[in-house]
Amino acid sequence: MNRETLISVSLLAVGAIFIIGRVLFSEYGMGKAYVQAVEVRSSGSEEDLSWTKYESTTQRKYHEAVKKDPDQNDYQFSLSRTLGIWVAALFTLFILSFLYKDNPLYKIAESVVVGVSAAYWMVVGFWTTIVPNLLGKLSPGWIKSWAMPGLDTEAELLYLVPLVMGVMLLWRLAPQGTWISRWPLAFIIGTTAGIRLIGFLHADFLGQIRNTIMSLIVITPETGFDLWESVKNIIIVIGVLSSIVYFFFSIEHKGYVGKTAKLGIWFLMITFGAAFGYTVMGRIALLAIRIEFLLNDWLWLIDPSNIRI
Amino acid sequence: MRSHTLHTVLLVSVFSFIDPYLQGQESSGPASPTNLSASDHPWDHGEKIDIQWDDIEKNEQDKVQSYSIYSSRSANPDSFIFVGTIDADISKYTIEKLDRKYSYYFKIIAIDKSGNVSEPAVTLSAISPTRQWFDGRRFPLFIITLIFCGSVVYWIYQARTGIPLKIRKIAGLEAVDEAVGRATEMGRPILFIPGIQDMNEIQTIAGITVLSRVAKVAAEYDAKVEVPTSRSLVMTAARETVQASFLTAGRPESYNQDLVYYVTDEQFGYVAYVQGMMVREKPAACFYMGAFFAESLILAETGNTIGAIQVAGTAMPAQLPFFVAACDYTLIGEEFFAASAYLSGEPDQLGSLKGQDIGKIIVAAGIIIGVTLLTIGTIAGPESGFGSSLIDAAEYLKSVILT
Amino acid sequence: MKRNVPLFITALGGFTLIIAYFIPATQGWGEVAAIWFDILASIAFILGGGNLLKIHLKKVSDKSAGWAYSAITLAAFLTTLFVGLGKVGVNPNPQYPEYSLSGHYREIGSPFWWLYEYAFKPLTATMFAMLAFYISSAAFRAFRAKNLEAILLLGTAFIILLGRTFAGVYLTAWFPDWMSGLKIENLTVFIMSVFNTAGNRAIMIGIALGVASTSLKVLLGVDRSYLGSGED
Amino acid sequence: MYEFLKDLDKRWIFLLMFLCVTIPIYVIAKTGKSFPEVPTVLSEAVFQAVEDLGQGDPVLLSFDFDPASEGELGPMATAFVRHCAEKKVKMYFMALWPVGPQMIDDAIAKVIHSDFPSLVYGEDYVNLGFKPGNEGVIKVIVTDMRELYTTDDIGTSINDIPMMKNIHSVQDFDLVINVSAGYAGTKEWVQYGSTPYPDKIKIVAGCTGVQAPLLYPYIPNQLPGLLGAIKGAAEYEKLVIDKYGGNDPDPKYLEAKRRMGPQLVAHLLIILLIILANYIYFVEKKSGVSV
Repeated sequence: MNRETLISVSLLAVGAIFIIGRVLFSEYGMGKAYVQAVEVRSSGSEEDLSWTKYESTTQRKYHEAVKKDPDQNDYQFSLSRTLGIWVAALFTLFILSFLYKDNPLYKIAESVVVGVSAAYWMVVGFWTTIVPNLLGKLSPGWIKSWAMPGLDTEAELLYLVPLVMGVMLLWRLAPQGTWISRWPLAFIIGTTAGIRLIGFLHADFLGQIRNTIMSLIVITPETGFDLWESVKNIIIVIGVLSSIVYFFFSIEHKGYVGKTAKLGIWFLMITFGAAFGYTVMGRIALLAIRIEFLLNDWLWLIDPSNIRI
Repeated sequence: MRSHTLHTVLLVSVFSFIDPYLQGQESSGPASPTNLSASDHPWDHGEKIDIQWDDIEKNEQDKVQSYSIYSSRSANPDSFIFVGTIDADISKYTIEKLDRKYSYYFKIIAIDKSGNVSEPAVTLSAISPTRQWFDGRRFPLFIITLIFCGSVVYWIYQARTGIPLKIRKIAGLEAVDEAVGRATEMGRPILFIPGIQDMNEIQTIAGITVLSRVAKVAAEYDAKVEVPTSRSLVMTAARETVQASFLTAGRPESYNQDLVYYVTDEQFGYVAYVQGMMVREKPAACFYMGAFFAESLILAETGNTIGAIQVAGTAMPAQLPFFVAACDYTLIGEEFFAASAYLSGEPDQLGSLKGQDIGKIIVAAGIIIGVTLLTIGTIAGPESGFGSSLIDAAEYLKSVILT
Repeated sequence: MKRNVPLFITALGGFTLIIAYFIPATQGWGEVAAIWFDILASIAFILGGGNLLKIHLKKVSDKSAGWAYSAITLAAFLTTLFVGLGKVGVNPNPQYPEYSLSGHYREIGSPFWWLYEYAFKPLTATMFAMLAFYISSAAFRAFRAKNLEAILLLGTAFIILLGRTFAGVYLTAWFPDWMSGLKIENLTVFIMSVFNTAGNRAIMIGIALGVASTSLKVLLGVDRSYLGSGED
Repeated sequence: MYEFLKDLDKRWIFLLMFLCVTIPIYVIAKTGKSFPEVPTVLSEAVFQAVEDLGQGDPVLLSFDFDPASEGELGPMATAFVRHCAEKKVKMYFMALWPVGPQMIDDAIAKVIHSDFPSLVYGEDYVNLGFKPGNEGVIKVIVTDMRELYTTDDIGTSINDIPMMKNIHSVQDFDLVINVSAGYAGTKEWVQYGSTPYPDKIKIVAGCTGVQAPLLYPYIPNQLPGLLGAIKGAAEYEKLVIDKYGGNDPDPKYLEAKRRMGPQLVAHLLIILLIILANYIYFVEKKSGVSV
């Protein structure tokens, strides 16, 4: 057994012992989920239909309810959601284990996330695009009859075009004539190019020139000449112009052009540094919430929101 | 908040309307506006109508404080609804958000300082907005688009006639061949990631263009290129591209379509897969060319750990710092789009870069002109005629030409 | 023909939308094209999903290295697809109880929701959280004051990092009023609103030009690598 | 020390980072203490924009983020909903991201269901759900809401929802609040919402740290207020709690403030790493090792 394996195995063993100990010997255990039963009454039909919906609740509420009335049924322990918390916690650890080295646990997590997420987006695409925007437009009556009773639109036969193009796209799977799938691809790329060409010229190109047109000397009616604002404006104008020079392709970066381009690079570097600094914040918050999940929802070591006894 | 001001204005105008009657007086308000006329707003979508009326005399101007404007789909005096209020020194107004299907009457009322109102002036006949065939507000944009496209086309044409174009070097593009060569030497695969966006993103299309070059060099060297994609359509387009590159390189038999494959649409599912795959297969060269988000650093750091040569190109400003920090070469923004032209080695593609430079000259000229006008205008002072006309010119540039 | 028709479709589609942008009656076409694109991308899921099934089924049937992981992927994929498309365990919309499929596909408590909540969410969020680690190792390796550019990059990052926490504020709190512009929280705002704005503007303008010229090349057929070889 | 640092295994850095985040979380949760926050101008602008609303004013809340960014944006979303509920405005939720509706559900469950049970769905708040199309959705709904939104998230017809009666387009809202993690998000809302309709559409936003630098060019004309990342959230949280929290605020409204603790320690770690990296660099340079 080499050193790395030894370390990982002993770490796993310590972790497992701690968790088993916590589950078996602490008063309330850990990683349990509770639900509250809520009755849903249907409002849309003559018959009086109702069913039960389960909403997440806290361990504190559950124990308080049990204390009040040991036979109550509103608050219950949820096996499926408890299992869920454990699965989620293990997956979190599996992914983090990659930081140490690639290992079978990470591979399991990776395989699951690929499968679940690919299917997840397909389901979302089906229920939010194919059903309402394609089938719902082509045959609203049919969609209304089984999937979206609240739908209230008229048929638009124009949507036959994307349908036909979709079929052409799928023709790739056919043994012959797969070249036909290039037609919808050509349509997508052509329309994309058209939309982006004009969209970027309008919004970013003109818009950013417009925003940069400002007076280098700022004079306000109240205070007169404002040095600080003037300096700001001057720096911005110089920065934009010099950075644009950096992007010039048809002139070599030599002489004055080279010097200006250099200034432009400095501006770009400051911009990148600022973006880096800001991004660090976000990334750490993301890690913090995962660790909070492990410590709070799963291990029950901390309780910042005061939801447990 | 906006609706508050509107409500208040509405209330004020309603009260001022009622006020004289409450006091039991005959209306002693200002004179009613004269010669009210309405006409279709030109060059629009068919939802605006301009109305105008006579300027009031100078001595009357002190009396009139503002005008309230109303519109209605019928001549019935009770059906008018409030549209807006403007100051007395203006004598025209554009009513927006009308419907082409209806025709409209308009009414204006002059209001003086103490809230007395005039007799209303009403348009005599109904008018409906009409839709024109061209959007006038976008005319300057149209011209700028023509100039830009024209100069790109012109330089492409020039390049085709064989005039040599001077184009500066971009570090990183030379690295492409080097990276592919190294992968071949080491007998390891090349990883190409065309971003995580779909084909409706120009960066993906630009990335696919770079892929065609990388795949061609790889085919010549007989190296393996692996392209995991995060979108089904990108997989389709990438397969077409790689196949074509192998054909151009004269090795169609080495093309293996299973090396271009779909993983998942989910950003982090995709990156979980790619990260694992990188550590296991240890590609010698990694290319990240397309639209990237947070995964940029995960990819680049993992690539760095396995010691791959990494070349990145993206136009996502937020991700550039991470590629700059972790990759060997990074194509920044516009350079990335230029890469496909450079790599193609075709002279007409280089022409387009010259055209882009024309665009940059327009930018610089626009900024310099605008800034100069505004600065001199500010120094001369907006009170002076000279200063105010310069400021007006700059405002015209900003609000008419550049919108 | 196999090559020219797609080129023609590309040019026609693109130039039509450019012109449509200037004509009041057709200004909405761009949005229609975007909706169509979404539909096509959703239909294309069949290609991507089919490819995924093919790759992993092959690995499982060949018993090639790591086939067990492929089996896990397949199981996860098919289960999610089945419970999601079939709205398994989803109650109908209370307004329309007689339609059994009228409920929401991700209703809380349903199996699809469970997969989202306890697999999709923790896995993707943890993957994202890995960035906190990578950002620290990247900072350690790459942020060295090799030249002026690197100094500017890391210097700015340094100031922003400090300025966005309590520590930075605390460090410069003693600055007298006339130096308040140098207090770290103000310095941060200054860098962001001046240097960062200038740099980003130039990048945005450059990108706009790059996008426009790339688009134009695609529409004119100068750049057509995406269309493949033209052979079947 | 130089010898140790020169070939430092990345995994030591990873371990340090893990501890720098975990220990403060544990300590802050156990002791209940955290660092004070001083709100910046931009956070105050956001707070004021909501504060200026009157009872019953319609507000559109677009939650354009996913669970992956919840760590940064979740606390903002919670604080926004809380503030809106306190102001008794009508809340219209929508999402440009497919998983946005889950984020909306979470916020509704966390704030409205538990602390404002008197608010009625369809009268005081409504979840309009997700629509595909990114900025295309914004372009359409700024002039016509019903073209895309014919039902709410669970499929109830818009015509059966009382609070939708007077809403025809985004221009009818008194404020648009956007919580965004990227594309499509704040930038698109600004480009296609407040830019073409400067007098009719007012937007304030909360965004991730990555986006914040890109949004600065739009401040203050097109975007009057912006909460940047977890710090922005913590500042806004403070403003809301100071005004509405009472003496013993529910800890769930202080999530961002708690998370600023690990933030501070981790920032210091990164700063330390940069300093160490440069120490190695200069030692190497001095000793003439080629770099």
